[in-house]
Amino acid sequence: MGVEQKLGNMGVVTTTLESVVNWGRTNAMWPMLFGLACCAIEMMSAQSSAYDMSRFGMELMRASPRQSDLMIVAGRVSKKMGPVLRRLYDQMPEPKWVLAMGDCASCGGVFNNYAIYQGVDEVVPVDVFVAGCPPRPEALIHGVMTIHEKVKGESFKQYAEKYK
Amino acid sequence: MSQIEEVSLDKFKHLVSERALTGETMLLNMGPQHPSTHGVLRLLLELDGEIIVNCIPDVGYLHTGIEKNMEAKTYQKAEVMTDRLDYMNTIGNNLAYVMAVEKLVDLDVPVRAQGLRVILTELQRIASHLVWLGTSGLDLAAMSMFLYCFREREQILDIFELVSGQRMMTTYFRPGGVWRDVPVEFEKAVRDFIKIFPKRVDEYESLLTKNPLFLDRMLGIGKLSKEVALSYGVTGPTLRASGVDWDLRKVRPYIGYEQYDFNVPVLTEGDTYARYLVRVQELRESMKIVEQALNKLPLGPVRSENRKFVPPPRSEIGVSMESLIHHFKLWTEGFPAPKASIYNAVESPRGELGLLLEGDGGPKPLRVHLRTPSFDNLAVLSQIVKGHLVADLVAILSSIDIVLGDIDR
Amino acid sequence: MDWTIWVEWIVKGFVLCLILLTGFAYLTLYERRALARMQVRVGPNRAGPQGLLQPIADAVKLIFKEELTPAKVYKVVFLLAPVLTVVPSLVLAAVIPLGTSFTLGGRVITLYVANLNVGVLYLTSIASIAVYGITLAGWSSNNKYAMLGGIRASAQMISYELSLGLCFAIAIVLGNSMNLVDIVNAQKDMWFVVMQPVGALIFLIVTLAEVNRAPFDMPEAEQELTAGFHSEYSGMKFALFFMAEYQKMIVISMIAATLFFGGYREFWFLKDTIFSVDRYWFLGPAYMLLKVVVLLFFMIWVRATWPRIRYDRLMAFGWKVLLPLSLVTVFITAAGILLAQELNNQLYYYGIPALSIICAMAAVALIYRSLRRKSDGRI
Amino acid sequence: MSSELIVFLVLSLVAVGAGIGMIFSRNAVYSALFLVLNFITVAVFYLLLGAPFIAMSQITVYAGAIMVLFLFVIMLLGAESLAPSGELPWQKPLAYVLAGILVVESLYLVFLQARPDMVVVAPDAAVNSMESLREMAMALFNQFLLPFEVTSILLLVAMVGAIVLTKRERAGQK
Amino acid sequence: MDKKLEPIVKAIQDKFGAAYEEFRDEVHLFVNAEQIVDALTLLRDEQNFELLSALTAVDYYPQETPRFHVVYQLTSLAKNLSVQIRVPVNGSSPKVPTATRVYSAANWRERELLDMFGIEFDGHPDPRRILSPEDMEGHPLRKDFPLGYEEPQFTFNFDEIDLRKPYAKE
Amino acid sequence: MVPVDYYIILSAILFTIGALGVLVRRNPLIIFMSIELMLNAANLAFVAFSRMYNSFNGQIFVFFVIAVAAAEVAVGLALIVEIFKTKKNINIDEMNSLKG
Repeated sequence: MGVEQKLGNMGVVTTTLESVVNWGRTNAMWPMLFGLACCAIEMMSAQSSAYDMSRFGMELMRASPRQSDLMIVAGRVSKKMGPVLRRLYDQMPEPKWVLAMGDCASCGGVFNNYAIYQGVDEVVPVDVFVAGCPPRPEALIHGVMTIHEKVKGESFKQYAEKYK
Repeated sequence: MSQIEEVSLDKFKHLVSERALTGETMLLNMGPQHPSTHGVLRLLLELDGEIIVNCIPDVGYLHTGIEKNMEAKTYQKAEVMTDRLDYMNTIGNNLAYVMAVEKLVDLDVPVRAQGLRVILTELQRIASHLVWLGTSGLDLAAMSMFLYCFREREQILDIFELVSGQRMMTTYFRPGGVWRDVPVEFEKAVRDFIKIFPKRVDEYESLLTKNPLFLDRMLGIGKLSKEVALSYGVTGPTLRASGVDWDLRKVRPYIGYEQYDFNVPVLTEGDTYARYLVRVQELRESMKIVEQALNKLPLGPVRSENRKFVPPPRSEIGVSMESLIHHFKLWTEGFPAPKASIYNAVESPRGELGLLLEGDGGPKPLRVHLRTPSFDNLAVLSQIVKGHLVADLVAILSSIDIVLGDIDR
Repeated sequence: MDWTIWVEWIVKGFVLCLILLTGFAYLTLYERRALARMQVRVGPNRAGPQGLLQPIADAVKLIFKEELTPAKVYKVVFLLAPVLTVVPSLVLAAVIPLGTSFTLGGRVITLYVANLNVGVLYLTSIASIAVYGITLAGWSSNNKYAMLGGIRASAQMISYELSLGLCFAIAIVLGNSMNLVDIVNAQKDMWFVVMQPVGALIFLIVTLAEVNRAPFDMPEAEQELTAGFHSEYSGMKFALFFMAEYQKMIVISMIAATLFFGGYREFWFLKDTIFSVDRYWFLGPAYMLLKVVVLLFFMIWVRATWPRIRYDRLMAFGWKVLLPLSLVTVFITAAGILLAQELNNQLYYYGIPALSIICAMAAVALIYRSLRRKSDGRI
Repeated sequence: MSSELIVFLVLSLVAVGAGIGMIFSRNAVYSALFLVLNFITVAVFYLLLGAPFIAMSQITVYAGAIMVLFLFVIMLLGAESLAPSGELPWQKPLAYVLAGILVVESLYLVFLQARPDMVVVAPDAAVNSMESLREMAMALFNQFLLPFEVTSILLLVAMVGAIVLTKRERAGQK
Repeated sequence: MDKKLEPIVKAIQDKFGAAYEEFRDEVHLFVNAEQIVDALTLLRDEQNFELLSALTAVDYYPQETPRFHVVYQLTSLAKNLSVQIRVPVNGSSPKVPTATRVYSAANWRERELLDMFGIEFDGHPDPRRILSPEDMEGHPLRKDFPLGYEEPQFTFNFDEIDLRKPYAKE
Repeated sequence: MVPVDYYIILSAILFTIGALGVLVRRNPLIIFMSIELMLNAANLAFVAFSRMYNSFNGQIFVFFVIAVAAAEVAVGLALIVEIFKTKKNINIDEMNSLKG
């Protein structure tokens, strides 16, 4: 994030560059393989021929957090998994986004009990929640599109302030 | 990714060999987030070069507290939990649960409902095996396999959606029958599937079964003997690949499996290739069952008429006071079940899915225990991977077809 | 020395780098689209018309991504490794002739950067040092998976280099020169792939291993080692690895085309027609491009269909099958040429492909036999 | 000063620097990398001396095979840095003294026999042609055929030796 | 009861003085904790019950003696029979000898019971928690362990819960 | 226009560095590398002489040296790996007994 921070600090806000960068980020958002439970199967369905996330340049599921931009938390996060999830999130380089896929990741879903985090936003900051148990692949793609919208509205200045 | 790099040896001291303590062998942490552990399984590997000396599975990263949660719900409402148990086999889990409830309260099920249950359960078995085939192809880097399998699975999910409105978590089976009758398009959808699927299976086989690289990865890897398998409680295709002819659908027929003509594929070698072949043959056998069941499917009610346990149809509620009361009672309070315990097992795609259901006389179960097949199937992993390479571990793990939701519950 | 030579070199080198860089970018798109078609999908089509801007989007994203340098790495080597991987892949292309020559302002400009008399040796030597980047990346990351990836890479490349060298030897013997331009011109009458199909096949297999492509993608075997040697790399550093891999694919396809598929030359049966490169110089690069695209398609096709070979099998395959087979083919080729020349009988030339194909079939039969023995009579 | 001399001086500085770096690096991997650098500069010297074949062999064999093997072994054994041992404390100063004597002696000998008239010019086209390679090959396979064959046997013996040394009996697994 | 099962039940009853219960054709035998390993060994070796289908426990809290039943569900593949053995265990320091040496499957199942119910198994080779995090306190499936219900966030109570919800920071 | 003497001097310096490395380092791998450096220095001298006398013999010698070095490394590294496996240590000071 070095470049942006400097640009932001200098007050040089080049909108064109910003929009190009944001366009690049939305079109090459590599998701991290983070399947946990049922939703992971629907996430795989979203990758498959019928829905084909690769259209958005998202077929490169990275196994390493170091190379991924988007963490799709697909499924329930147990108390044992929470620290691992956080650690993976910390290993991802900026800028990064988190999509909580499904009810369990969003709010605990039907599992309102001792074992499950009531929403993954207790562990990592979440950008978009996708409802459904599990959400249909279309819903997931809609969630991704929503993140794209969000990314398109971001400016260097915000980043510079965020990571100061 | 190995996220928890610092493996503290103290906890595992008694499980690794002495060489690990001197640093001669390497401890490698695989998971809980790793592309080929099929979910959140963590494997602690003790490696000599790339040869596995010891493999210590660490489960529980998906522990959901389903059993505890089910105790807090009434018999009807607890059913949704079973869907999320083994998420590849949602309908099969429903089946195990509703059968257990029916057995506990002694409820009979109409014939048409039984037929529908058979069709959907077998379709679910096919879908589950397709996910297995696809992901195990992916594990061996045959990535096209994955996409082809998911293409067919999509078709099955469409059928599920047609009958229940949901793709995966259908909760379509209810104690005393099924939720409602299937729509008219159902038959055509299933027939379409029956028509194309056998050809597709041939296609898969032509990609893998005789492929020399695939054979090389599969043959003689991860041999599991009959005795070890039984001692570890391994069931399902994994057990049948080791030469034990044990399929609950055949030996203790339920929901009318005795009426259908199908074979139980049994192989004796017990290696990954045998497990692969058994499952691929099961795809074809399940197809046969679906076809027969569809041909035999009678007309008639799909829910039991016993109003003490089964809510009346919507249309009656507006007309009959009694129905309204039943409906109200059932959905607010639930139905009481006797103070007794039953154990009911069905054959899931992964093995014996048993359900120990104990009632305490009230509307909520005292104890629900889910005897999930993956749990025991995974336990045997540390026995069969010894002496193999890391790459083989991936093949073996995919060949025993575990689902973490099934293990951690 | 004439300063214009320097200018020419610099311009040519620059153009070559440019070709490789854009080639790399669009190869990623080509691969993604082709794979998608084979897997009944669509592939990237949102960034720009038909997804044509997808590589640019990837690049922009990676440039503006945070560069993480994990705490425990060996910093200098960690930074050096991506560079060490990219440079050989760029430098390799310097000796490959992309066409004949054309005249510009009275000056004959040849379509290669350098014409070394030891061109083939140059290729082997640069290919042999290409492994450093990957090995060092694996080591310096201080991560067990990366380390295993690095170790696998070095072992794999050392093993397959021998067969690669022997395939080069086949081309040298057939072309009677170590100069790549001479080798290409020697294929005017007949491509070497016809003379020595087994040699070409071995070469193609070995190159798959050399560029770590499926089914030989051991160093990054995703399902076993997560991301292998580049597990800890992010942003541009990762992009450099990515770039190196794809550039190596392009370059190695160029080499394969040069050594066995007539290089920039036309099909041998078109040699005196209007389609000959001797007639129009610009056909040379066009033929080269065509051949490279076809060879790349072969690599992508293999990736879409074949499962990954196991690591120890890969080594065994290299040492026990490919090496003996390539030795035998070298011997057959040399013997055939010698006999044909000494006895002045052209028939011996026909013996070269025939005998080598028989040997290759014997090797395949042996592989199947070992599989059958392992299968307890199941196949 | 001609351009070649400048190239020579720069490269020789790099070579000597790499050599010194090699023996004084704490980390064995860095040592190996310095040695690779040294080998590559020496390969450039060979090119300057008009021996492209030797230069390429140097890179292929030394940099591409031998040093990769070294790296491989260092990584495999995890022998990047070993603790220094306290034995023989007088050895190091003595080594420096001896090395100084050696370098002085050899320089003295070179200057004693100095022949500034013998210069190496840039390799001309004739040396760089296919013909020179052919001649060398003829020499190698005619005049030096016996040493050549002996070398091949030596390599074979080394190969067998390496396999025998590292082969382990592994129970069960083949 | 299945005809084939009768002699087996008889043998167990005679040898271990087991109580016997039947519900919907399912046979439950009650065996003392000390004798369970012998009973399992006998069933496996002499009566072909090769498969330990399930091993679990039931908590009858607040009843204290016995508070738990440890349930062994056995299946005979050769005879196609099932039988359930129950071992009553008291609430204070529940202990049962391990069945690991009879059925390897018992290893993980007993770890699960240790984790979920706090029932200890004497002589277990690897007594660690299996499903819960290592640092967890209590045993979730005991009836006195709270479910851990958290109030769901709706529009009307959003702000109130929002204040105490432990959101993650960047 | 580089005098051959310069190459010889460079060769001598490199050789001395190699020799020094053998003497001062305790890690057998580095000692081994130093030996390679010495061989290399000798090769440089050979090629320089070959150029000086316009004869291929020097180059052919270098060719043989390279081949022998490869053989030496293969066996030497195999030995080091074996020693490490049995002794868990490759410090040269501790390899003072013939017993394994």
